Amino acid sequence: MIASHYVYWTFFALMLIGLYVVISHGNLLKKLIGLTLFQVGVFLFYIGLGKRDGGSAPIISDGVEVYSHPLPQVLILTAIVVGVATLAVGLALAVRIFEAYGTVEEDEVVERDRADLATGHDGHQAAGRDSGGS
Amino acid sequence: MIFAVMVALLVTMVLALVRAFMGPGLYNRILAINTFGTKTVLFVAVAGFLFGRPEFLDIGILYALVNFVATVAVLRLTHLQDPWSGTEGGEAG
Amino acid sequence: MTAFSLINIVLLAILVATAVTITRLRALYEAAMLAALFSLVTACLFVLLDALDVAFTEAAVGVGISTVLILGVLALTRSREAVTQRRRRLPGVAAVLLVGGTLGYASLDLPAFGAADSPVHSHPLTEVYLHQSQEAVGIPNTVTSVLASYRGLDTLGELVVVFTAGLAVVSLLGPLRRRRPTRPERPRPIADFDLADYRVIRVVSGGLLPFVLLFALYVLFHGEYGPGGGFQAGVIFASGFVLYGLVFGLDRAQRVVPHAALWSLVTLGLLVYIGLGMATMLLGGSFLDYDVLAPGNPATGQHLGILVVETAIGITVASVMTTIFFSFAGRGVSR
Amino acid sequence: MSVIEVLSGVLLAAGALALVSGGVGLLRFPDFYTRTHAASVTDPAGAGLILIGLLLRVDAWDTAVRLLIILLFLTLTSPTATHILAHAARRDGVPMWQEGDRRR
Repeated sequence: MIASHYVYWTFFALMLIGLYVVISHGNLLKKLIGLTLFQVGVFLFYIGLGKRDGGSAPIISDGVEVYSHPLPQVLILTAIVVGVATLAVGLALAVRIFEAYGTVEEDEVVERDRADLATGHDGHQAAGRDSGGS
Repeated sequence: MIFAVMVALLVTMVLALVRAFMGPGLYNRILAINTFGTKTVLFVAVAGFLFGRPEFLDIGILYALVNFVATVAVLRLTHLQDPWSGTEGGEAG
Repeated sequence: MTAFSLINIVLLAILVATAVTITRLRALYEAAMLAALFSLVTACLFVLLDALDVAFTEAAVGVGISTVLILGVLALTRSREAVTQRRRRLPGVAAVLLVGGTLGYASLDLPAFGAADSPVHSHPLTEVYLHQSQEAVGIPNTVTSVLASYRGLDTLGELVVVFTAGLAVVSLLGPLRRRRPTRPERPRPIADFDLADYRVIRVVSGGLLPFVLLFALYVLFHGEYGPGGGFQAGVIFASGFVLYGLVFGLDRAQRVVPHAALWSLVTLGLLVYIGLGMATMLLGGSFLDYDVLAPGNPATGQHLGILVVETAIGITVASVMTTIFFSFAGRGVSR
Repeated sequence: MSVIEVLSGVLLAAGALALVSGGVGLLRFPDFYTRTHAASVTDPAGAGLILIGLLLRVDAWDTAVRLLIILLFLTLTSPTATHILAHAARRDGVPMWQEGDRRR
């Protein structure tokens, strides 16, 4: 069991480390790094399912008989590029949040929103004023 | 023989990795990561020979290029207050 | 123990150790650099797992683009993380235990790693993709033929997602602004950073850059016979521009590719892809059925279709990635 | 065993030795600059030796060309990177190790 499944378990461990960072860390940029860790875990899991013992890359050539499966590779290949594009969207959001609130810590952002609610300000206006002052 | 080289590569990778973890500070880590990058280029080359399909060395070329891009980016972006323009300076960030 | 499993175990251990260290580091610059190392190791592991095309993409994306983006955003915002509070740890640990338990339980049903009789390898599609594709499509790299021919519609969808993400970044970070002309044209090194430093980087990257772009073209057109293709080529092309922008300043990089041209290229790639699909429909086939492109000789038609599609993908991916880089870079300048 | 194979084996062994010694130096040397020394000397040397060792085992010309391109890129980029790295560190005031200091 261990000899045949340890690879999958390591991939799961990577996913879980990423998941922990995403949920527990408050820094938005750290969360995005955690998200990429999680992503890589999933990518490796897909590719691992397509791997075959003694197989070779699925580029047909003479003298090679056993190939790994090309389909997971196609799916992950496109997923990586889509992944970096969505990472860029997340980073852009983080930049905007920093400009509005002056911080990228989730707790501080929430706290400031709460304070704005308590003083009766419209959240958006207050945020705009704050960033203007800082 | 090639397998022995592979083992030496893996040992060196682990050594560089320990340096990257220990630091201290930014520069030791950049140095360790840069060295590690060279090892990955060699890894790809040696793995091609080890598993009998050496025609896929294109990946090694890409790693050599990308490794350089990463080092330049780290130095550039950790060093300037206004990171993108390169015209106005500031102290190290 | 075979050579494969030894290398595999070492690389996996390196990966997990790096991931744990990344979570523990509070200096985010250093965490981002370790993330670059992480993706290099991942790429090595992809090589080991026979996924050469994926290794290509992962190295170019993970090291060349996403690291640069993360570092750039860190330069724009704060680069130290606050201490994680104790009360935040509990939900994370709970989620990890829950998901980990589920995954661990489910993994008992997974086939052994690398088994030849696993459902993946005994599915009839394996035969189609690996062997029948040699007659039907006729190119050795089955990853390319699956990507561009068998699953062409799916790839079109992915390309639209990339396009939309580029659109979202530009709308979040504002349009690409033209720089004020009062700025000095040549990037001047900052006060006490010796000029010689910059000269070395400039000469080496200036000499390297043509090779990067040439290499991207090679990857694009060699994708039928070896690892490579539109996505990889696009990303390599973009990382070449990133290198240029980093070394020579955003100003000159934007003069090489003005943003109007960049946006036309983004849409051009997508339109060529969809246009090809329309053309095959007009010629009497179904959407993206390349057989009809060369009547009586389906293999030639497939070659032609795959080449056009890969080029379209390369154009769109390269220009979207460059647009994203310029948007982040322009943010720093206009502040 | 032909002469070429023996030669290739010797080159590969020398390269592996250079790599491992560079790794040990990177880990054991006391400060950043000495570590740069260890890494920057052994990196291109080890890489060059190993790549030339592999080159001797190749029959196909296209593989040989790829190996040569990798070698060219590595010999160009690796010293450049370490050079600017050391320069930037010096400018940033990373302290130098003196006899009797603690290891950093």
